Amino acid sequence: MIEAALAFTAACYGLALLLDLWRIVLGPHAADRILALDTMVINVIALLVLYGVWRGTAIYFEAAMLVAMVGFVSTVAYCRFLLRGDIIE
Amino acid sequence: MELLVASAIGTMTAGGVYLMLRLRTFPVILGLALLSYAVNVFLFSSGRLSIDMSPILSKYSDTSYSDPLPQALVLTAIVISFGMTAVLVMISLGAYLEADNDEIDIEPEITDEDSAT
Amino acid sequence: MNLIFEIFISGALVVSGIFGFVGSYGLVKLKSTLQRLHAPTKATTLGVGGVLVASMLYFYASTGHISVHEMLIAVFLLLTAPIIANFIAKTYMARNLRASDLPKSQSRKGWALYEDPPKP
Amino acid sequence: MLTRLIPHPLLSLLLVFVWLGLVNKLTLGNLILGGFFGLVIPMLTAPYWPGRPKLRKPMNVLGYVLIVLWDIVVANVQVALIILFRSNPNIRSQWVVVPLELTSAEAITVLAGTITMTPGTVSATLAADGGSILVHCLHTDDPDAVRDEIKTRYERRLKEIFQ
Amino acid sequence: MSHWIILPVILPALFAPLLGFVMRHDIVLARVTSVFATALLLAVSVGLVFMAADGTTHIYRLGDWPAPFGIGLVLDRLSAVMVLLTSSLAFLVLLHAIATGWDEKGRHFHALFQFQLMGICGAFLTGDVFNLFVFFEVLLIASYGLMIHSGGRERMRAGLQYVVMNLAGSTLFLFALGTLYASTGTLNIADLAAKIPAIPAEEAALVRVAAMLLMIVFAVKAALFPVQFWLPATYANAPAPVAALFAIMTKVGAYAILRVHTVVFGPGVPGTEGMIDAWLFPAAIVTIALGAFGVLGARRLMPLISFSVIGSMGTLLVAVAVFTPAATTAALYYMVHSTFAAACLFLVADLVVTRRDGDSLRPRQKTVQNGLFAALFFGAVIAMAGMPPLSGFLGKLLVLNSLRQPDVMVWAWTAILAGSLITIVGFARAGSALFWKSTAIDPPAPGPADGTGPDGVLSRNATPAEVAPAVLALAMLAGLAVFAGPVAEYLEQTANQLFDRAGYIAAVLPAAGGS
Amino acid sequence: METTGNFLFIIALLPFIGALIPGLMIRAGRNATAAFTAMPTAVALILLMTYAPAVLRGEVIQAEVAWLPQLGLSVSFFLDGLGLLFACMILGVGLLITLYARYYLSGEDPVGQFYTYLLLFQGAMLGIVISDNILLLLVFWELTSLSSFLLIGYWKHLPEGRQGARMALAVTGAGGLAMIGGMLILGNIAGSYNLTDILQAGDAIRASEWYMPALILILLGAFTKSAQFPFHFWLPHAMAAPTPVSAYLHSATMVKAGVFLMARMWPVLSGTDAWFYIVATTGLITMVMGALIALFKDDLKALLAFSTVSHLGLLTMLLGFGTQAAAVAAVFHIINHLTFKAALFMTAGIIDHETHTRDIKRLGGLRHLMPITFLIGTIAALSMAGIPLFNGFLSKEMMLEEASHTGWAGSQYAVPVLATIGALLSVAYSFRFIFHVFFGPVRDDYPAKPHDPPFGLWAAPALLVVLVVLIGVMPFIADTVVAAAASAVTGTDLDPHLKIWHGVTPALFMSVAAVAGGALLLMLHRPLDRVWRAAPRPEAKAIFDSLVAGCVSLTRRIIEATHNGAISRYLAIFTAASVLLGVAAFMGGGLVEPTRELLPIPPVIAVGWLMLVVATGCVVVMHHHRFRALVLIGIIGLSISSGFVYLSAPDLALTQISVETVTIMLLLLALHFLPKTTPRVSSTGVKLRDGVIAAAAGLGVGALSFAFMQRDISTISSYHLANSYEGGGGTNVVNVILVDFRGYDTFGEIIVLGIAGMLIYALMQALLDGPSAQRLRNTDYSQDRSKDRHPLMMVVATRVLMPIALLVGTFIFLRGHNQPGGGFVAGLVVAIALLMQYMASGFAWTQARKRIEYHTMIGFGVLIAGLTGVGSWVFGKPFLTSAFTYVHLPPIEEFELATAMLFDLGVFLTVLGAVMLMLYSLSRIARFAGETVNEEPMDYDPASRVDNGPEAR
Ligand code: NA
Ligand code: NA
Repeated sequence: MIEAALAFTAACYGLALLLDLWRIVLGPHAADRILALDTMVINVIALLVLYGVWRGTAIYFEAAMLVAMVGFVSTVAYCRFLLRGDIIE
Repeated sequence: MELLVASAIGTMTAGGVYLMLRLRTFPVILGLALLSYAVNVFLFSSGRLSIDMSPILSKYSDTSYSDPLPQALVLTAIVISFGMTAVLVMISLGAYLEADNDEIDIEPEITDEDSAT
Repeated sequence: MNLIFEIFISGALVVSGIFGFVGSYGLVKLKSTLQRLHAPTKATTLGVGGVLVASMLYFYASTGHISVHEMLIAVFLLLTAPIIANFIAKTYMARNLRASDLPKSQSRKGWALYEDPPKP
Repeated sequence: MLTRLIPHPLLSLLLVFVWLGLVNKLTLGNLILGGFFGLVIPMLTAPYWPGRPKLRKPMNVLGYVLIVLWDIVVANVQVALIILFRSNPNIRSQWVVVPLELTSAEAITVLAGTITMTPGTVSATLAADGGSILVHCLHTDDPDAVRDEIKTRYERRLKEIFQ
Repeated sequence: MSHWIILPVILPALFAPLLGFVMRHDIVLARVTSVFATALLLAVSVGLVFMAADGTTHIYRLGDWPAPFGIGLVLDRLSAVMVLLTSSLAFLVLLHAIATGWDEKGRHFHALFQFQLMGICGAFLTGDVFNLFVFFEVLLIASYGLMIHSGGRERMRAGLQYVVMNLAGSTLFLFALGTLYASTGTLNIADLAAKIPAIPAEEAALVRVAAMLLMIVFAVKAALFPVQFWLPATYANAPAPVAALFAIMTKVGAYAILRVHTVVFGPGVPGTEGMIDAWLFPAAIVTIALGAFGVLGARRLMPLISFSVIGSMGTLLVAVAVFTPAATTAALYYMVHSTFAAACLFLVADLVVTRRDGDSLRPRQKTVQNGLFAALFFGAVIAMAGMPPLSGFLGKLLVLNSLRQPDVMVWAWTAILAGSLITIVGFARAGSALFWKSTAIDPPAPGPADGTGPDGVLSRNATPAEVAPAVLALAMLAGLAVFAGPVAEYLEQTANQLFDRAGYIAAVLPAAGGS
Repeated sequence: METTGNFLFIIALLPFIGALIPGLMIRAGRNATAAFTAMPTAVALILLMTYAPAVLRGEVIQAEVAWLPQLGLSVSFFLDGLGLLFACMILGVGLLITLYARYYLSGEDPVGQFYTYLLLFQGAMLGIVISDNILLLLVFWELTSLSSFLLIGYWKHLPEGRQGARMALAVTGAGGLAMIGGMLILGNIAGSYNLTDILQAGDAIRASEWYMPALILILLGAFTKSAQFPFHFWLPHAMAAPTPVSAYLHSATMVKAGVFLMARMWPVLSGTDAWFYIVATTGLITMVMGALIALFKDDLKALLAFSTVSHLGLLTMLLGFGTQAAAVAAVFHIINHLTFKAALFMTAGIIDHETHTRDIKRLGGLRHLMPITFLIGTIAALSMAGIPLFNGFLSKEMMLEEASHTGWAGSQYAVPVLATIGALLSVAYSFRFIFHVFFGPVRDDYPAKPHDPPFGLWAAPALLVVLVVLIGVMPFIADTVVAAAASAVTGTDLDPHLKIWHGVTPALFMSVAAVAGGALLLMLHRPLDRVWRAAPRPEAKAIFDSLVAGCVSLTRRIIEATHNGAISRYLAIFTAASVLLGVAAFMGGGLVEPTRELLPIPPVIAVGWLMLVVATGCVVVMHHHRFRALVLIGIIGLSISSGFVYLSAPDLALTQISVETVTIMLLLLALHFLPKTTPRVSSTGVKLRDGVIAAAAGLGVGALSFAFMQRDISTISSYHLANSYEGGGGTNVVNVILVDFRGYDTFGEIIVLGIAGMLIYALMQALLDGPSAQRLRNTDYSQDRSKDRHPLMMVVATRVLMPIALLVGTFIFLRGHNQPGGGFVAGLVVAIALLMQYMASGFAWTQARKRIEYHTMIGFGVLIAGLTGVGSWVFGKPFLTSAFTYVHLPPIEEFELATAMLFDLGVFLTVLGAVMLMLYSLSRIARFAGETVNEEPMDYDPASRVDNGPEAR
């Protein structure tokens, strides 16, 4: 059962990633792209955790944690760049 | 899987090379960044691909592991290329600020007079 | 593994998958940027949450230890998602809307995006 | 003295929990280590967090968190339904201006965060003096109701906690 | 195992952070320390040359891990010679930089300088190809810093190009190393040398690609056609003492070709037999031609010298390309010679150009001490163009003499001799314009007290300390000529040792028994 | 009895030592300088004379020390008759020139330099004639080119001097280089570079298939040096030199070097048809042509120069005949030519010195004004004309005699007739020198009032004309010298007897015809001169100049077209070359059959692949929008990191994602100052070219990786897996490799980072000190900015998030040895944590609250890592040998202490320091651009609203 659920969830996230990609490529606004990239990051976090469950290992936790951190930082940075130009003024 | 990795390397290399051949610093930096991604994956793939065999030794099971050496090499390469990219970014900024344009080519300076007769 | 656990885990996974998908679907479907902003920030939070719950349950079920580090990711996302949404919204507004397009602020100063903060 | 040593006790506590979460194993050694980091790191970062937010009723925090979590679940379902089943022309997005009585920066942040995480609303920006908050609402027919709900359901509780 | 071997890396690696991060506000202290560190390095490298002189190949196993699993430093005659060459050159250049005040014109000169030495010495000493890459990067990044030292518009743009070119080169290096590891499973040079000859040609496609890509990588460093384009702009725009130090940088490329393509892919390896020479040789010929053309056609002094460096690299690589001990002996001698010759030229050029309005080869007001500079320039040019009595002539004769195989002789001799002629004519024109024609123009009016005129042109005499490094370099060249016999003997043994693949393998991998 | 040759070293060395004297002596005055400069020459001459008896007896004096045995180059000298003759000439005339120059040079000329150059040149010449090793000979040969370059260009202010010097250098240098080739071949055939050996190997050499190339190359050297047709043109232009130089170089020394070489190589190279036809013909043509041109030169020195060309042709022709008698004649003429030509040059110099002109047309009548000069000049010129009782007559007779019975390609008359014409022209220009300069009416328009010079100036030529007469009258006094030299040339014992009267021979008739014809020609000079001037003829200098100019502009065009500063093209070439050579290499070898089964492709992974590929494509397509490209790069980084997770490389995933983030931060920071879009400038053609190269590179690299991924190989890393825990004390093998097995790599790597940080800082300083600072100040970067700078929400969230991030960094650091993580990633995570704080409240505010010396941090990082490595020396272990132990403190569970962790701490600090220093530098630049420092952590703290009293909405 878990296997099937894992497969289903993975498929969902796979599709989600494609949709995110679609939005990043098409935009039209910079905000859309940033938003879609952030969504992509969050979907990837989910996939990483999912992969850990699938493999039964906690080895990928740090990766997920780190992706979450850098996802936040880079999204803020992209926005700050557009808002203020200098991201660490 | 191998085909995906190989084609990904190829795509990034092609993209990287194309951008590296542009005439402004910024795309060149992007191109070199892409190239460094490509070469990192390439170097990694020299240890062959494996799934769920992370080279973290496990006391409990007698599993096989993926080749750790290329991974270590890639880590080193990533760090180095990070340093290099940072320097490149700064130098290109410097060049831009000095010259007020971010062209990467040097216009040859032709002097009117000949050097010697 | 306990069937109850299997059911809960599978349920959490399926919920997660659905919300994960919906978030991105909304991103594509909705017609304005500000609307799109609602889709992923909300749906993906529960999406990731579902996976994390599944993971915690799974590791508890398979090893007997309570695994809490999944919580950290959840906490982190919960703390950061509003900031991200706020920034993206501002990014959009700053580039596409003028102060006059927005309702008036109901305090002494206008919206921070368009108006300098009061002098201390 | 103690404030210098433990400038933000709640943060310290949070860090101990985070540490235990990171190592994912509750042992004495980890607790000691976590405690150590819980002391040291806030001390190091204290300059960046001047002042200490006063919590009047810390016990109310738990209630607030549970309400918000529940609302988040509900929000997700609602938004999912809107996204999946409502056609675009039928989605009526609105701006909602919420005047604030809260004056603590921490409290305002929590409120804004809560707004973003709950049904169909995103806090888009604050007023330059932090006196009101601009909320974008994905779909509503009654903006005032949305404002009132925010004020009663969240701001009131936060006011109790922080002031 | 002697810790001496790693000192050329550790000394600068420890001094550099001190210089860069602790002494960065005290130029006097930094200078004293830097000179001390470099002198120490020089002393150590002299010791290493003697240590290697008995023909033993010393290995230093880092982390006490056995080869090929850990990284090993290998000290043989070749690496010892290269380290000594580096440190003695560095010493001269450092003195010049301090005497002329170049080191004060930007931040961190001394730290970068030591890091540069560390990278170069590390590259010469390592016995591991990936580690070679790492030290290439160390020396490169330090060289980027030195290249743009003190800034300026042209220098910045040229520095940018230099960085970009080398980043591309480094990327190719990694592609090559990936291919090499993928096809052999090892990175240790001795281990590669043991394994690759066992690969028959029918299975050697990947190894061949690795060998070829490595050659291109090294060729970029060595400024070999068609990847030499970067050099003139870089050297011409670098601060002169840096350009002088860079004289060793091209040699790093040549060294790497010698080390890797002789020991690993050298003669008698079935998989790569004849492949490298087939490309390297004609490329080197063209390089000679381009270098000579550049010397004749250049409009400015610094590019002119840069092109002469390219030409000298062509000559050097022609000798390398035939992969015989005799030719390698010649190449090594020429390498030592051309390093000092190029450095000397750059140092002299610095003295002149800072006293002139730019380095254009047009008659300008004559500088103060025109005669002295002319004499120094004449000496340096004689060396670079390969005319007696300095070592260039002997180097050229050695190279010519070693290239007597009928298939290479005509091309190599024609290129080298014709190249020399063009170079001589080019230099004569340049020197005539710089020093002779200028005498027809009145000397500049006496400048302000510190001798700096408008546009930063110096109008004061060069101090003895400023002239000394160039004179010392000339003396080195003369010494190299006078003591050509003993030097060539050491280098001959060096070349023989280099071609003794079995000996190298046996020394590095005792278990392999040198098979 | 063998005479020891050790003096030869001294003789060879003396001029070079002497060259230092003028530099030391010049303050002592001109006389002292000249006197002391003469000393080494005189001493060398005396030493040489000690050998003369032995040499004239037929002994060969030898001396040798090894120099470069690997090459067969030794410092070996030998002195035989030929060498002795030349050495005497070089030193003897050298002495005279020293004397002459003392009076000739004006007070403004740098005399010291002159004597230095002169002695250098003398040493080089001397070396040529006594070298026993042909490589050594080459050394001296090239030295003559160099030192003559200095001498000819001595008057640097004269364009003719500079051009003449360069021309001489180019022509003789070219010949010298050809000769190097020839000599190396010769040595190769003979198996030795020693002349004594080579002279024995004549038969073998002439029989060798390499004989022709060697002959041609060596002759190129000789002909250029001796100004043989068609290389004769440099010599007249070398006349721009001061007259003492001309007298020395063009009578006795430099130009004779070529002749000497032909004489030296005569036993080896001569005697073949090739030798005869090349050498004799060239000589003959040169003789006639030189003489003809000389007749129409109005410049005294030019006349003498072309006469020199002509006489050199004569000598060359004689040597080319290949007979012993011709060789004897050549040797004799060498002596005679030296005496009269040096005297003539000095005479010309005196005239120039006294009248301030050398133009024959402005002279005449000097017989009365300068009687001594007239006497000297006339005797020398008559000798040159070959008038009996002067030595020139004797050798010319011998030449005509030889010519009279030399056939050329079946013709019996070609050589004799042409030789006679040559002699005739020679008479004509010699007479012209006498009559047009000294005879005729005294004029009143000389540029200066002429009178005889002081004794010092005419002493040297006077001595020479004494010799002219002495030999002319008593030729037997030269017998021994000529015999010794001729024997040396021919390699057989000759005993010629030089006589005035040879009887009535064809030569006598030819001689008479020459004198008569010469006199006639002189009488017809005026009309002939008009014809000559009107006749079109190639001007050698113009041809040479345009040749050089052509070469310069050709090379310049090649160089400037190829090295045009277009790095994009260099890179295109580099990439294309890599691809082509890589493919070529690949094609040359085979590939084993694939041994690995391909792994399956899960759909999600395929999606990841698609993300990466699409993002890459989009970056390429959209790169003109720089910000957009950066967002897309984010996707690529994310995909790769996830891929690493999937492919069992968690450490790589951590590193990749954090590095990528920091890189994007830096790019964003830089992009703030850069243009936000890239203009579209590439033409379609260029894009196509780049596209093709890029596609080829991508295809090549992809195919390469695909090829090896399908094939198994055993690698050394099994050792690392096996020893990581036991030997390295860690279960994360990648980390153990990084900090232990290959810690040295990592050491290098952190140094790269440290340098990067430092360099960026240095660059920032340089920029802010330079003109960019102005630009930064004048550019307004604050357009279109939103007004909230440090939004409240971000600031508050960071207060919690940053400590958490720091904790995560610490965690990743501590467990890196056993689980994914390590010092590097930890450093980046902490940097990212600090970055959050900077983004929230600004860099300057954050810095002001807590000053962290990032420089010091890097320094400490590198030092800690380095000293950790050095620490193992204490235990007698190599650099970076690690140690670890497990510690057990009772209430706490066991934990590990490892030196590798200390090393990793060095890594951590360096990484953190470097990243922060980069951020610091960029933020400094921003502040220069007008960024202000905020006082408060956030734009506005709403808490202060309360202080402001009740709100008024
Ligand atoms: Na690393
Ligand atoms: Na160890």
